[in-house]
Amino acid sequence: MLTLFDMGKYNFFVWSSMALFGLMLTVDLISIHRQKRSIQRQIKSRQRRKES
Amino acid sequence: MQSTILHISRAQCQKGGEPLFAPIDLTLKPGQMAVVAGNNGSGKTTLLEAVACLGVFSYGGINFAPYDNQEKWLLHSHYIGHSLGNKANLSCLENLKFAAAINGIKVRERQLSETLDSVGLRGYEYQFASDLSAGQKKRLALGRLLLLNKQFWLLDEPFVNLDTTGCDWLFTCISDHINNGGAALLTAHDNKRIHEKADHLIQLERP
Amino acid sequence: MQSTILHISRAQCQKGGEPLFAPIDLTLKPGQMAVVAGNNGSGKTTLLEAVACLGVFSYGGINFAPYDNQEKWLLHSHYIGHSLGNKANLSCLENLKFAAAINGIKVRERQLSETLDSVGLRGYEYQFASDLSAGQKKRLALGRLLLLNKQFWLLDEPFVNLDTTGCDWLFTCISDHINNGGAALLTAHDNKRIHEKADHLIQLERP
Amino acid sequence: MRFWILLQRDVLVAWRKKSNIYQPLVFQLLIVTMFPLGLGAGAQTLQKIAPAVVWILALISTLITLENIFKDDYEDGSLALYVLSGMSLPLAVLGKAAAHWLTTGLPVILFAPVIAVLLHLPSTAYGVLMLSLLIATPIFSLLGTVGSALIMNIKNGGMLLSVLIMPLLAPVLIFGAGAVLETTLGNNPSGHLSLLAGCFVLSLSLAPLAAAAAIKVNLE
Amino acid sequence: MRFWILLQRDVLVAWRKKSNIYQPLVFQLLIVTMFPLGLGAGAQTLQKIAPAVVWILALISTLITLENIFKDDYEDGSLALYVLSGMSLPLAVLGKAAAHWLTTGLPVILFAPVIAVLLHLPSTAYGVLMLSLLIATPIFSLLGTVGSALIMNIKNGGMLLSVLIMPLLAPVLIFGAGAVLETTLGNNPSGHLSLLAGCFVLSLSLAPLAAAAAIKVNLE
Amino acid sequence: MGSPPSFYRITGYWLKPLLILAMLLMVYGLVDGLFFAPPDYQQGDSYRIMFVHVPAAWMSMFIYGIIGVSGIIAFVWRMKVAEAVMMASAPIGALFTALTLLTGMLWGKPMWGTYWDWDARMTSELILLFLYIGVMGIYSAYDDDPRKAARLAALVAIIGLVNLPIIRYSVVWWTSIHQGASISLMGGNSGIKEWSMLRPLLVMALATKFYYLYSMLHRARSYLLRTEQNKSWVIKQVIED
Ligand code: HEM
Ligand SMILES: Nc1ncnc2c1ncn2[C@@H]1O[C@H](COP(=O)(O)OP(=O)(O)OP(=O)(O)O)[C@@H](O)[C@H]1O
Ligand SMILES: Nc1ncnc2c1ncn2[C@@H]1O[C@H](COP(=O)(O)OP(=O)(O)OP(=O)(O)O)[C@@H](O)[C@H]1O
Ligand SMILES: [Mg+2]
Ligand SMILES: [Mg+2]
Repeated sequence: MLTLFDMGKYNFFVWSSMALFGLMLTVDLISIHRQKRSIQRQIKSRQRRKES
Repeated sequence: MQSTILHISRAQCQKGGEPLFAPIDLTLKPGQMAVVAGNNGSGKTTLLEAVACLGVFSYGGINFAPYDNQEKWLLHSHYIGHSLGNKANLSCLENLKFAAAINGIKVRERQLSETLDSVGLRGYEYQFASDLSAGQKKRLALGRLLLLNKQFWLLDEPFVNLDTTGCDWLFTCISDHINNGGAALLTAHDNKRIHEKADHLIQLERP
Repeated sequence: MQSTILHISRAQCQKGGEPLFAPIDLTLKPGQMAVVAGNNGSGKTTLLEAVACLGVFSYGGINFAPYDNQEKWLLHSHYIGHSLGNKANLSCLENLKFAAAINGIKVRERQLSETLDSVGLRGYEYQFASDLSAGQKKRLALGRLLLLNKQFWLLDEPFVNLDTTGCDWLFTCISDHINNGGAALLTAHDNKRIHEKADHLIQLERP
Repeated sequence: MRFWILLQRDVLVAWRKKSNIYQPLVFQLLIVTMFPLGLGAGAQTLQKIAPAVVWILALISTLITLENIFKDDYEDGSLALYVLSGMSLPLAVLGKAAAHWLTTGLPVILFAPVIAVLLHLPSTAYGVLMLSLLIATPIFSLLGTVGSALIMNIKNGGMLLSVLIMPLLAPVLIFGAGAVLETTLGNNPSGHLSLLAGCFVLSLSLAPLAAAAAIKVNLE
Repeated sequence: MRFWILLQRDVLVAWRKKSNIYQPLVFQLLIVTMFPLGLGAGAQTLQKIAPAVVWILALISTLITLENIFKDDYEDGSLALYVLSGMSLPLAVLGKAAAHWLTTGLPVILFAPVIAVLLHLPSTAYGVLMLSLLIATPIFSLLGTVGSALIMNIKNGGMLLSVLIMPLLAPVLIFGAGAVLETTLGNNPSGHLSLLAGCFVLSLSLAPLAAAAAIKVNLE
Repeated sequence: MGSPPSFYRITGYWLKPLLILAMLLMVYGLVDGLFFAPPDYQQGDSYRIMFVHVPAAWMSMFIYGIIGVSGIIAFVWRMKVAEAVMMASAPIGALFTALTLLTGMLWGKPMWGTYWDWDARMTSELILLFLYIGVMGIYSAYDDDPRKAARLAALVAIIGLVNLPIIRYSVVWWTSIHQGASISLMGGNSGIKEWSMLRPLLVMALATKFYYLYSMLHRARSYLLRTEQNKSWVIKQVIED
């Protein structure tokens, strides 16, 4: 199993690249959803204020 | 030129995505004066800037009767708003001279100092605009109106900061302008005289 | 504190090396109001700033009866001038909160929004000060007066930009302050009511 | 012509505060003295980096002045005055750019030999240095109007301005500093210089339009 | 404590416009790219000038932000508010300096390794680079308050500011860049670093007083 | 598609499939690239960085192209959907650019012993990052007025589009003059002839495209909700969700 993940002396570089890639995707996904949720919350609260 | 008419039809402005006031209509002919009234924050400044082509209408709009394009309107109107348009490190004389030149108007030195006299800035010809008092700055900006001699005056709270004689002077000045076939659209809080004199009163109300 | 008295004696200010006005005298006791009058450019703003310790007298000076030092005077007075002291990219609430905190006054959130209510800015709690209209900015600055509750109010043209209800409100507000043992030194062009109410009228004249 | 009026006035305004004119130069001087301090002296290295440093300094010191091309006018309301006067906006932009060049670019060019001496630039390269700056500084001013128009109504826009126009200036820097470098190496700089001239023509034709568009949008 | 209040508010104001925080970094990045572009690509020279350039960049990019420490407050009248509140002015200055350091100096320190990589600084020197910046950036902020207080009511005072405080910062630069240079040469940088610390102590004790005096004079 | 409500409605159906497709392809591409593709005879295993680096590099340029084109549409015809696409693409493009730079640096260390070298591609990629930052910076500076912000950002994007070829050309020319043959390690895909190496690369390229579409549409929808928040369709939408 371990040998499968072994990239010779390039372990660090290869795996940190992959980690960066993954990190980027996660950051992007999280920011997408945070953005969406905050906008929906904003619109809803505004709607409530208008109705009251 | 004498027949330019300003039509505002069902106009609305917005800030922060929400309309500020209920749609308004106005037809302003030469020889007339209109006052825009409303509480603080009701959108008077926003409206005036849109009329002066420094802003946009979110709904409805304006047109200028014989002309169809904005450039011509700009040639016939002058707007003085909260920021006065004086250059801080030019003298009063230079400020006026530049304003005339940029508007393509030829003036002689004598005419400039006469204008300064009539706005009460005699003796301040060579003082920098930054060293004037609040009321004097206002007077300098109003001097442009006299100099440029446009037909439509768009004035946002022109009486603010002026002293009593200054207010009287400005009032006569506007009246004269109206009587000579000019037109004015202005805002002024708490100024009985001008409200009585106005041909149109536009009250801005919540939409 | 109740007995603080402001003495201005033979005071003169200068700009550009020349004295602006003939020496003035004033004794302002708690429960009194003084109005500084004069034409545009007569030196009202300069005088008020000197009294607020934001400027200097070229001749004569002020003292604050029981205290001999300026710090104590600062603790008992608040000045609102042409530049209002609102931070553009803080919200109204934050602006007030900061003003209270910097003056060492503890306030609760409720008190802040009550202040905003009473200056007519309900609903603008979270709007940035830069997005307010001219009159709303003024109201926000005036809100500080209510919050800080100092004895001496130094106000440079406080009525400017306020609408009619705003002027009424400010007038009552100042009257109440006077009646409760406060004192005010202010300038206001063309405002009959306040001139009539004033205990002292300081007319600035050419020296 | 209104172009001249605007030019004249802006030069006058700058002249009133002469510090606006000499401070970019003093700024250059200061940074130049920092280099030997930071490098721990060594005439050899200094000479090698001289073409680049002279050029980068000229760039930075103009970059810092760009912010105010329109900002001042916007804040005190005189920009509204131009627009209301109905004058052609691209022409107004040209006037502003010309005034900026006269009050910033020109002094920088005239001052360049001083900086060059301090950095031990070979004297054979002085001519090309001046020439390349003469072509390039108007480009700075022209592109600067675009950047300045974009950021005029935001507080502390100076940094954003640099970000916006640095990509535009990168080619100018490459060709300009390249021309000087080539000369110090004894090669012919005319290729670089003509590319620089190309950049000038391009920015002269496009920058006023872009800046005018930005002003229009900003005043709406 | 009012010091905290001021600090807190300033950080909040800066945070509201996050661009204030990241733009100095981008600015550094920009100038860093200018060097190879101007030098004509040759890693050899780049490495030699790296200690100086990293340091000068940190200096310039903070220098540019100094102008507004007091200017904004002066213009919108909030400076008068501090004075009128009767709070101790030197303390207020310290609060402003601390806020400035948090929003400018700290990001610059954290970003320094990136710049160092781009300039091929030997990795042995990274630690000392960060350490020297950690001692020096508070000095920038402290001296900056003095300069900013002096020029707060001048339009376009940025350049004048640089002229005023550059002489004050020259020793800081010499010791700071010196420490990094020594490390790259394999020597012990502790002498330079302790001199730097001396500068810090000196400016911490004197700068607030000087700035407070300047504010007093300016408001009169 | 041109009007915000229908754009919002139609793209609503696409999101899930796009995300699933992108994820599947990504997993397949990475597993294939990391474990099944043979090591390079010159670079050993380090070349596997390519499977993220190259797709990211392609995306960084592709997205700027989209930003430029939608910028033109937004500026000239004032189309709201184009504005949304432009502003939604910018952060993703910046992310991919940053990723290209970082993975390139991580590749550079084992290959040439240094994280960074100023060669044409890297320099122009760095400048591309500045372009992205400029577009986003100008937009966020005008956060109080989204329409104006978008129009100015569109202007910046268009200027960048004109500028990009000039930068590219000048930077390439600059290195070709001074560097000679010193560094040509990023020697194009001429080195990759084997299908087993090419396959994961192409799959990853496809996966990033799909991911971009997903992320962009999602952001564009949020953008439209925010800028149109007073319109009745938005209120209806939000209450439905
Ligand atoms: C920070 C450093 C780097 C940056 C910014 C960078 C940037 C780029 C860019 C923009 C591309 C797309 C170019 C195009 O399609 O025209 C690219 C492709 C590529 N890069 Fe890099 N790169 C870096 C480091 C490296 C290193 C160290 C290697 C290998 C040793 C490498 C190998 C490649 C390969 C094989 C391609 C695909 C070639 C092609 O499509 O023509 N890169 N890189
Ligand atoms: N960016 C913004 N976001 C939200 N609301 C805003 C924004 N900018 C301005 N406003 C609001 O728009 C309104 C318009 O103000 P405007 O300056 O037109 O008022 P005004 O009638 O001139 O008031 P005053 O009498 O005080 O001068 C104000 O209520 C203000 O709070
Ligand atoms: N640097 C200066 N040099 C010479 N004169 C100056 C300078 N600065 C201001 N002044 C003059 O000093 C006077 C003081 O103005 P100040 O602002 O105190 O007037 P004010 O009474 O408040 O007027 P207003 O009613 O217009 O507000 C003005 O006449 C102004 O022209
Ligand atoms: Mg108004
Ligand atoms: Mg006054």
